[in-house]
Amino acid sequence: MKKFINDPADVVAEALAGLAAAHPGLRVNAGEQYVARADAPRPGKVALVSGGGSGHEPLHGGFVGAGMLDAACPGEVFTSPVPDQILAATKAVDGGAGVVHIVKNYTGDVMNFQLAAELAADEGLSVETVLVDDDVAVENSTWTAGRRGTGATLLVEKIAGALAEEGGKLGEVAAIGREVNAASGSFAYALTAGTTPAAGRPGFDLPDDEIEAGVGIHGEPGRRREKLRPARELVRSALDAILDARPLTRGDRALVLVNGLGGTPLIELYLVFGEVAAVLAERGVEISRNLVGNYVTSLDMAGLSITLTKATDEMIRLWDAPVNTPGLRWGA
Amino acid sequence: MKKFINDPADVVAEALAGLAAAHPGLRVNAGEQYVARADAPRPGKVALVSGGGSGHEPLHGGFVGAGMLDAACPGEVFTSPVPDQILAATKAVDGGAGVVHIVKNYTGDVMNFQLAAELAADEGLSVETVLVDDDVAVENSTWTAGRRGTGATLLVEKIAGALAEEGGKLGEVAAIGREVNAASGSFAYALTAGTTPAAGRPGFDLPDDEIEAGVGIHGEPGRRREKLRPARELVRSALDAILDARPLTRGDRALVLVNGLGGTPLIELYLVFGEVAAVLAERGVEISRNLVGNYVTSLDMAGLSITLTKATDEMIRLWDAPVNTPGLRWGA
Amino acid sequence: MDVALAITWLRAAAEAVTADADELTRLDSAIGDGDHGVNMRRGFTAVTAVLDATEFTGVGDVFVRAGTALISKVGGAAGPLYGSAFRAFGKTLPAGPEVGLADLVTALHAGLDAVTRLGGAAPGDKTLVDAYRPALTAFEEAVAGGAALAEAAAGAARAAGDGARATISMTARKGRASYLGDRSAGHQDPGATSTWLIFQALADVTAP
Amino acid sequence: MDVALAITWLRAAAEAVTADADELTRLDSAIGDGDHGVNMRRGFTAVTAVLDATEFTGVGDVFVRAGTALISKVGGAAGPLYGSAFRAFGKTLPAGPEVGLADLVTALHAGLDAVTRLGGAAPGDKTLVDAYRPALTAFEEAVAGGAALAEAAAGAARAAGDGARATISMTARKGRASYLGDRSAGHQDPGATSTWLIFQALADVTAP
Ligand SMILES: Nc1ncnc2c1ncn2[C@@H]1O[C@H](COP(=O)(O)OP(=O)(O)O)[C@@H](O)[C@H]1O
Ligand SMILES: Nc1ncnc2c1ncn2[C@@H]1O[C@H](COP(=O)(O)OP(=O)(O)O)[C@@H](O)[C@H]1O
Ligand SMILES: [Mg+2]
Ligand SMILES: [Mg+2]
Ligand SMILES: [Mg+2]
Ligand SMILES: [Mg+2]
Repeated sequence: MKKFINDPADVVAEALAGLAAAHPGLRVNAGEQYVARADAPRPGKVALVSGGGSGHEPLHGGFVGAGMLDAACPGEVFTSPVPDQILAATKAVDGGAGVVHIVKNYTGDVMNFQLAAELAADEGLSVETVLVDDDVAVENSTWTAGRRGTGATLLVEKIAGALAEEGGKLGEVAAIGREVNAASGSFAYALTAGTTPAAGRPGFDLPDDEIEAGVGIHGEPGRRREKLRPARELVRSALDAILDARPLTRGDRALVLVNGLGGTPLIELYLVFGEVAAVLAERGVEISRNLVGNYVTSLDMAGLSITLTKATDEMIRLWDAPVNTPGLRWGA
Repeated sequence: MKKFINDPADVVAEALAGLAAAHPGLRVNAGEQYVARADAPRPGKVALVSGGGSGHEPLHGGFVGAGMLDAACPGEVFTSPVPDQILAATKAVDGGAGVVHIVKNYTGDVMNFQLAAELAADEGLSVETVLVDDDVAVENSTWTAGRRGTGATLLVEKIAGALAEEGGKLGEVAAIGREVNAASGSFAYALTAGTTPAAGRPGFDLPDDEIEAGVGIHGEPGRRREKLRPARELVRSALDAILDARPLTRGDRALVLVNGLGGTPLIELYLVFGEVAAVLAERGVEISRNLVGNYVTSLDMAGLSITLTKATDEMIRLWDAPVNTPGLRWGA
Repeated sequence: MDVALAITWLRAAAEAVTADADELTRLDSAIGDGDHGVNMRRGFTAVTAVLDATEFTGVGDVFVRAGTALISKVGGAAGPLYGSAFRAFGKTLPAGPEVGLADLVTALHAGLDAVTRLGGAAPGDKTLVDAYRPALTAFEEAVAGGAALAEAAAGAARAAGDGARATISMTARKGRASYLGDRSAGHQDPGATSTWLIFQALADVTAP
Repeated sequence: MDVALAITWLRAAAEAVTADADELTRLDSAIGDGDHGVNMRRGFTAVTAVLDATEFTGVGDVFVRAGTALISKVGGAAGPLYGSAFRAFGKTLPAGPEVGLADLVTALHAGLDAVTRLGGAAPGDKTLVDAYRPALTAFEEAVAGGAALAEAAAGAARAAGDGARATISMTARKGRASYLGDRSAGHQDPGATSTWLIFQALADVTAP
């Protein structure tokens, strides 16, 4: 394993120290291990708290700031945060109008956030939870852990964050978050596995002509192993899978995220976005807004995910609202 | 080689198509192969044109927009653009106040931009050239190709771009660009080599416990091969090399860029920024502004560069000025 | 079981998950995200610290505090599951410095109920339940048959081991491994394996 | 040399750099950025297209147009250097459909001067100059000694090959390879190698 780190056990804490040094607009609580807006709590504003394992940067710490999250709780690498830190963050940013927890649908994340929400309720806080489960590669079923939360998390955080910033009420902010999630589908490919500092070697090995299709963001293998194909074909397969689960028809508008998983260069992401745009144009779907880059990553995994969200006027309006975070900034 | 591409020969053109589809604020001329602001030429404004091989994204195409470049000329991967496209871009964005070429110091880039500048002069345009050569890993000498242009290119483009946007004259814009370059030093490490689509395999092989120190951004090996060491030590060595060439003393202010080369996750870049901040704090150097992320990349190379620029009030003011490009945006 | 034995058991469990952390991580890399060993080691290191720093007067309290430490330090799926299991186990034990075999049976049921309530996994879903449940059954039957703690614990450890190995052929329906669909078959579940280690630790420290 | 031979030479050079493109890229990967083969192939493909599309009346014009195509299509260091060399070579030749051996010597000098003016490389800097210069010297001496074109070209090709191989031990002082410092020694320069291919192509098409 070759990484720019010191002791593997200190990676998360040291990266948080770097984040704090880089961004005066953030307040990093090293002891409780959370990242909050420096100006939190904001009285009367619904607060948004998210979190999850580290290794997905800029998610979530890089999305803390005006117009998006009030706090983020990074766990160890690929390990969901613990209830204590979620509770501490929730209390730190609660401005009296309630707190929305944005939780990616993984057993660990769900349970830890749930425990934290119960503890917060015990202390008299109002918490609403928005569960993100956009990954269409996983067959949904009440008898399994269900679909994973991946790229759509960014859209949920941005759009719900914008509504909270402009004064949305607790129920409204949670509702738009759920609406964005329900309107979103994602599909990802990996060319290589990432390496966690603790494990010290890639999560899986792939021959030089094979890829994993339907991967998540935790270095786990995907739904199936396939031969590498031209980007054009991979994009078509991914869009077929997404549109099967989340139909978009002629005249619909979409928010599109082409997201690198950490080890894929931007030139490839743009090439892929070009292919996505071509397919959606064929199908008569308009791309209202897009984002191309590394936003919801899986350490150094070479790979990418595509997320489509069926857009409403309100979503587009909130997408365009100012946001000022380390990882996403416009209008500010 | 595993990449999200179709035919290796089409990568640059297809990525440009994706860039065009993603950013309506850009005008991509596919035939002449350049990217320009959609609102160019802007009468009376000094225009900035840069370019270089592809594979360094978001540099340069991602830095076209208000407050930064007026046009960028992407060459083939790691191959400088040709005079024809530089000339076409120069003519397309000239608003009558002259054009500044920002050129990274590589033999190919220098010669192609020089030929283009001569052709532009023949057509009556005023062109000033700013050469960027910040990489302190290369010993400077008039008897060699001199130092490479790397991370400082972003700072030159941002700061000179801001001055041009607010009405700076041709000579002033070129002067501040040269001043930023002279005040900057960079040093880079690679953990792995990148793979160009055309070559199809990594530029070099490294054992699992060795790194290349003093690399550039074209996949070439560095000045020396070393054992991997903790990030803390690598940062100290890099800063020693930079500060030897570009001294910063107690009370000085610095702009700091911790730049990923494409395959290194953000969590490591932040960890490294934390180490840089610690060393500069020890030395009494204030970090006035910073940027942590993938900005001047080398395809999928796992590695990073550190750039320090000794800052003046004017540089900081221009750094803070609004910029609205795909790769860098604030205040807009 | 008295306070001292409870502590001895948890220390032995801590040693076991620490010694086998790499193996647990390797199992988790195959069908999960490669952190189970690190998670368990971090959690049981915290448990050990609590044991070092606390004077206990009741057996149940040992497990409640251990469970709280796991919840606070592990994260992931394992933290809440094991943490809640130990907390429920401890809370169900009668107050006082010593508990009997029947108390342990009841408490083991409470622990499993907590896991099921939180995680919703059924037997065969390829989770730690597939080691826990047979271990509990074996323990309960041994106690019903008049066995002493050492014998009951040895039977539980054997059953947990068999249960863990039986997960190899299962297709996961809960936890991260379920994302792999059919591809999860052929690999032993990491959580079932760590459950086995914990029951084995009890067998080891009670062995005559 | 007449127009037909000039065209035949350039087509043979195009074939040679295309056939050896992978090898040129491999050499450039070791001490540069791994694009020289691709660059030369792209450039000479453009040259071939120009040859296909154009009626030439003068020998010089063939090379001027080829050089222009190289400048427009290659990029990198090789584009301007080879492009300017071919343009200077062609411009120095006397107008008309046939040129003599002495004209070729003068034109080769002009080509080398263009390379030196643009790139500033001296012999020993580990660049294409280290193949071009000995080739020119050999050609000039052969012509002075009364040799015919075939013989002079064969000598030039041999000298270019020797020069290219001699770059192996050199430490680069120009171009990308100079960034490697001492580490550039031990590798053959890609540009010197492609220069050798071009001279070899002339030897091949003139061989009796
Ligand atoms: N719903 C569940 N019920 C019971 N056990 C579960 C459940 N989900 C996961 N597990 C157990 O947790 C183990 C994984 O733990 P760990 O790797 O620490 O957490 P994570 O999956 O969050 O990375 C699995 O091997 C499995 O035994
Ligand atoms: N200053 C120079 N003078 C002469 N030849 C040079 C000079 N710089 C580079 N070269 C030649 O160019 C070759 C590299 O060409 P190429 O790989 O196509 O361009 P780049 O170096 O821009 O990638 C080198 O092998 C060398 O022979
Ligand atoms: Mg985990
Ligand atoms: Mg090149
Ligand atoms: Mg795990
Ligand atoms: Mg090259």
